[in-house]
Amino acid sequence: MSQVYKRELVFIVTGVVALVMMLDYFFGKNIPGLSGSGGIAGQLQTWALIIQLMAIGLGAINLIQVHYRQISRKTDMAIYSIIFMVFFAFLLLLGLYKLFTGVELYPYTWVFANVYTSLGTTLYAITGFFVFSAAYRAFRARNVDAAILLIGGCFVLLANAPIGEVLWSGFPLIGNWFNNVGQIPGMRAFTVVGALGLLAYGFRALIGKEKGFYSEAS
Amino acid sequence: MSGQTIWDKLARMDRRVFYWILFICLTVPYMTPLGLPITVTPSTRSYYDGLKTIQPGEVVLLSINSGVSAWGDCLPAMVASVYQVHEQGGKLIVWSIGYNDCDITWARIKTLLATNVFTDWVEGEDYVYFGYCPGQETNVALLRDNIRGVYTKDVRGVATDDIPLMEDINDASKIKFVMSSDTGDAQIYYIRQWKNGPVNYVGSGQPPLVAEMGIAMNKSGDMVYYLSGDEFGLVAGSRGAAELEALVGLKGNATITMDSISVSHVLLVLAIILANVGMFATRGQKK
Amino acid sequence: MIANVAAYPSDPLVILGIWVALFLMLAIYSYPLYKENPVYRFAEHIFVATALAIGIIVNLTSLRNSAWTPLVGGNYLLIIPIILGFCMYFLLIPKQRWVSRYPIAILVGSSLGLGIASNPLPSIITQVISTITAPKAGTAVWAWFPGSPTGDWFSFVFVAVGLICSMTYFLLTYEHTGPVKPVTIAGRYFIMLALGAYFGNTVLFRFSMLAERGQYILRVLGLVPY
Amino acid sequence: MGVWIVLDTKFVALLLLIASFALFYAYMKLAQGGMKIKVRTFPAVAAIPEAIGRAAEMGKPVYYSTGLGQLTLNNQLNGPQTLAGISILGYTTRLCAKSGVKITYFTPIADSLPLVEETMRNAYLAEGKPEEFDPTTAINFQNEQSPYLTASLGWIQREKPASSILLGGFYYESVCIAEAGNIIGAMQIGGTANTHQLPFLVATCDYTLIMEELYAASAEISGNPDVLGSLKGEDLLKFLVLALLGIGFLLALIGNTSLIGLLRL
Repeated sequence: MSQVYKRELVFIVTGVVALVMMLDYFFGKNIPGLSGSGGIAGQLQTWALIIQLMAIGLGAINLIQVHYRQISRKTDMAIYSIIFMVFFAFLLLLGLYKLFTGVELYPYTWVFANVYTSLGTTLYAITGFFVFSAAYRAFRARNVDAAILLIGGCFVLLANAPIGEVLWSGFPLIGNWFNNVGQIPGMRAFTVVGALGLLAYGFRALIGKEKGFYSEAS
Repeated sequence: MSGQTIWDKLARMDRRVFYWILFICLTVPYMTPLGLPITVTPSTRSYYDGLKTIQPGEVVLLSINSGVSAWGDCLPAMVASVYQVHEQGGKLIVWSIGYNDCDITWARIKTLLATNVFTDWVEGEDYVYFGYCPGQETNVALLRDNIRGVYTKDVRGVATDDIPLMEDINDASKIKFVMSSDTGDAQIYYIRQWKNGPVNYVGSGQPPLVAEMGIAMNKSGDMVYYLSGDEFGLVAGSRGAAELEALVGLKGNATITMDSISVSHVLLVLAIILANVGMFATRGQKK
Repeated sequence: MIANVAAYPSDPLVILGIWVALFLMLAIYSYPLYKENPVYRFAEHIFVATALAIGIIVNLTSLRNSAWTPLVGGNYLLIIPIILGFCMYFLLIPKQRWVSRYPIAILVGSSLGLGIASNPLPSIITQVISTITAPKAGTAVWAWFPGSPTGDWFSFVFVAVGLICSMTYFLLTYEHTGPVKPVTIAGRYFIMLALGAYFGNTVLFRFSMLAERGQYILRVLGLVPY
Repeated sequence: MGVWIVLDTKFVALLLLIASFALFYAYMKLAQGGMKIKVRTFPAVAAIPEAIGRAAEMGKPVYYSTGLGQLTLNNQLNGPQTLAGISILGYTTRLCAKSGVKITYFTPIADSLPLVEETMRNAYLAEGKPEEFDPTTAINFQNEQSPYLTASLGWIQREKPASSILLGGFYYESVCIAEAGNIIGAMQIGGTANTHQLPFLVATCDYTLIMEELYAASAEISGNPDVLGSLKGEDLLKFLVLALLGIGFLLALIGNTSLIGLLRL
C-alpha cells in the first residue's frame, strides 16, 4: 500500500497536471472552468509558482549546512565561510526589515546596487575572456568540420564588427548571408529535433516510464 | 626541448596574456573614438519599420527580460526603442518577467532619456511601469488573460484600476506589440503564450506581435522565429542597437561601443589566423 | 542627439559605492587575469551570501503578493500550494522523504504539459512551413542577399536541402553507415556552419559586455563621461 | 460555449501531438513484444565510466552540474533537460559510489533538490554504501546564475576535479565552467538542448550530447526496451517531418502550395 502513495500516485499526479495544461493550451476557453485566471489550469500554474518560490529555503538550508560544515571542520576555507555567514545574516536582517515594515534601509539599497548588481554584471561579462580562449582553440582547421566552423564564425565576426565593412565590403554581405541563410538549416534542425526529443521524453514521463529523476530504474 | 619554434611557443602561450590584451583592446577605444560607419541589417530595419507603424495613442509593451548585468548589450536598444515610441506618440507599458533588478534598468533608461522623453511624458497616462514579477512562462500565460491578476498595482503603489492608461487594458489583445529585451528565452514565451497561445481574448482582439531586441547571442536562435514570421523584427545586441540608434537618430552608447567591438573582433580574427598558421607550420615540421 | 547625459555622482556614499563595485569587479577578474586567490574567494563568498539573502527576500515578497495577500483576502484555495510548498521540506526528515515528491510532481507536470503542448507549433510546424515556402515567382535564382531573408531560390534550396541533411544526422536508431552516410556527413557540415555563426554572434555579445566593464573602469576614473 | 475545435494551425499541432503519442505507444508495445531496437551509441554516454575511472585513478573528485535551467523545474524549455540531467546523475553517482570517487553536484535550482538528494542517496544505497552519502559535500546549491558560476569556478580551481560533467539546461555558465575545467585539464562531457550553448560545449568538451541526444541518453542508459521503443517512434516522426519537407520542397519547386495550405489549415 505504501508503495502506491509513494510512487504510483506521484506519477498519476504528474500525468494529470500535465494533461490539464495540454487541454488548456489546445481547447482554452471552450472547456468551462479550465482556462483563464479562475480556471483549473490557471490555478495550477499559480500553485506551481508558489511551490517554486517556497523551495528557496531548501537551497538556503543546504548552503548554510555546507558552510557550517566548513567552519566546524576548521578547513582552509573556514574563514570565507565565516564571511559568508556574517554577510548573509546581516543582509537577510535588513531585507526582512524591509519586508515587514516596507521601509528599505539605505544599506540594503546600497549593497543591492553596488555589490549585487555590480558582481552580477562582472560575472556576466567574464565570459568574454573564456569565449576568447575557447575560440582560439576551437577555430583551428584540424579537419573539415572545424574548418567549416571557422569559416562561418570568422565571416560573422567580421560582419558584426563595423571595421569588417571598412576592410572589405564583402564581409557584411557574406557574413549576413551566413546569419540569415547559412546557419538556418542547422539551427532549424536543432529546433525541430529538440522539440521531437521533448515530445518523446514528455510522453515517457507522462505514462510513468521515464522516472530516472524520481530515482527509480525505468 | 631546445628546438622549440615560435609556433610551439605561441601554441603554449599562457592564455592570461591573451586575456590582458583583449581587456585593454576593449577599453582603450572608449577614450579615442574612431566612429566607423555601419550598414543597417534587414532584421533591424524591419524592427524599426514596425516601430514606425505605431499610431498616436496605441499601446506597446516593453518587457525587460534582461538584467543590469546585460546593459552592455541590451540597454541601448531599449533606450532607442522608448525614444521612438515617444516620437510616434505611442503609449508604453513596461514590466519585467526576467530580472528583479529591472528597477535599476528602468531608472537608467529614464535618466538617459530625461531631456528627450520624460520631460514630456506623464506617468500613468503615457507610460506605466509595473516592475518585476517572477514565474517566467507561467507568468506570461497568466498576463495574457488577466493583467490585473498579476499586477494589482504599479511600482508607485497606484492600483492598476486607477491608472488612466490601463483603463481599457486587461489582456494581451489590447497591446499592439511586445518589445522583448532578452538574455534568455522570454521572447519565445511571448510567441508561444501570446502570439500562438490559447485564444482567450475577449472581443475581437488580435494577438499581439512580438519583436526581439536581446543580446547578440540570441540572433542565431531567434533568426528561425524571425524568418518564420513569429517575430517581426530582431535587434541583435549592441551592433543591432547601433543600427537602431542610427535609424532613430539618437546617438547612444551602442554607437560608442562599436569601436571597442571593431578592435576586439580584429584581435580575435588575428588570434585565430595565428593559431591556424601555427598549426599548419608545426604540422609541416612533423612530417 | 546624444542619449548619454548622466552626471558624475557627487554623494560620497554613492562614490564609495562605485569604488567598492570597481574593487569587487577587479577581485573577480583576478581569476582569469591572474589566478584563483584569496581576494577572489572573498568576492565569491560575498556574492554568494548577497545573492542568497536577496533571493530569499525577493521570493518572500513575491510569496506575500501571490499567496499570502490573496489567501487572507478570501482565496482559501491557495492554502493548498502553501501546504505543498512546506511538503518540500519533508526532504529533511529521513522517514517521510517521499512527501516531497508531491510538490515536485506538480512542477514537473506543469512544465512537461505546457512544454509538450506549446512546442510542436512554433518549433516543428511553423519551421516546416517556413522551409517549404518558395520565394515569390519571378525572384532571382541567385540573389546572394537581396534584403528579404530567403528571397532567392538558391537560399531556398540551400535551407531545404540543408535541413533534410541535418535532420538525418540526428536519426537515433540508425547507425551512420551505408547510403545514409554521405547525407549525415553533409548534415554534420550544415550543423557546424550553424554553430560557427552562432559562435560569431556570441563573441559580439560577450565582447560588448566586457567592453562595458572596461568602460565602467574609465567612467569611475572619470576618463570618459559618466 | 463556443466551438470546440477551431480548424487552424494549432489543430494541426494537436494532430501531430496525437499522432506522435500513438507512434511512441505503438513502438513501446512492439518493443515489449520482443522487437529488437538498436540505438545509435552516444560516445558521450560511453565516456562517463571512463571519466569516473580517471577520477578514481587520480584520486580526484568529479564535478557534475545540470546548468541554470532557469532556476526551476517549472520551466517548459529547461525543466525536462534538468530532469534528464538528474537521471544521468543517478547513473554517474552509482559509478562514483562503486569506485569510491567523490562527486559534487552544483545547482542553482532549489526545487530540484528533493529529486537530486533522493537520486544520489538511492545511488549510494544501490551500491551498498548508504553511509558514504553526505548531502553537504555532494550537493552544492547556489541561489542564482552568477553566484553558481563563481562558486563553480572557485571550486574547480581549488579541488581540481579529474572530470567535469555538464548535462542539462545550460546558459552562459557553460563556456566559463568548461573553460575552467579545461585550464586544469579535466576530462569534460557536455550536453544540452539549449541551442545557444551548443557551440561552446562542442568547442570545449571532449564529448557532447546535442539537443535530443540529451533526452535519449537517459533512455540508452536504462536500456529498457519500452523506452527504446519510444526512440524508434521518434525516428519515425523524424521521417514524417522529412517526408513533409521533401514533398513540400518538390511541390514548391513546381509552384504548388497545397501542402502549406494543409499545414496551415
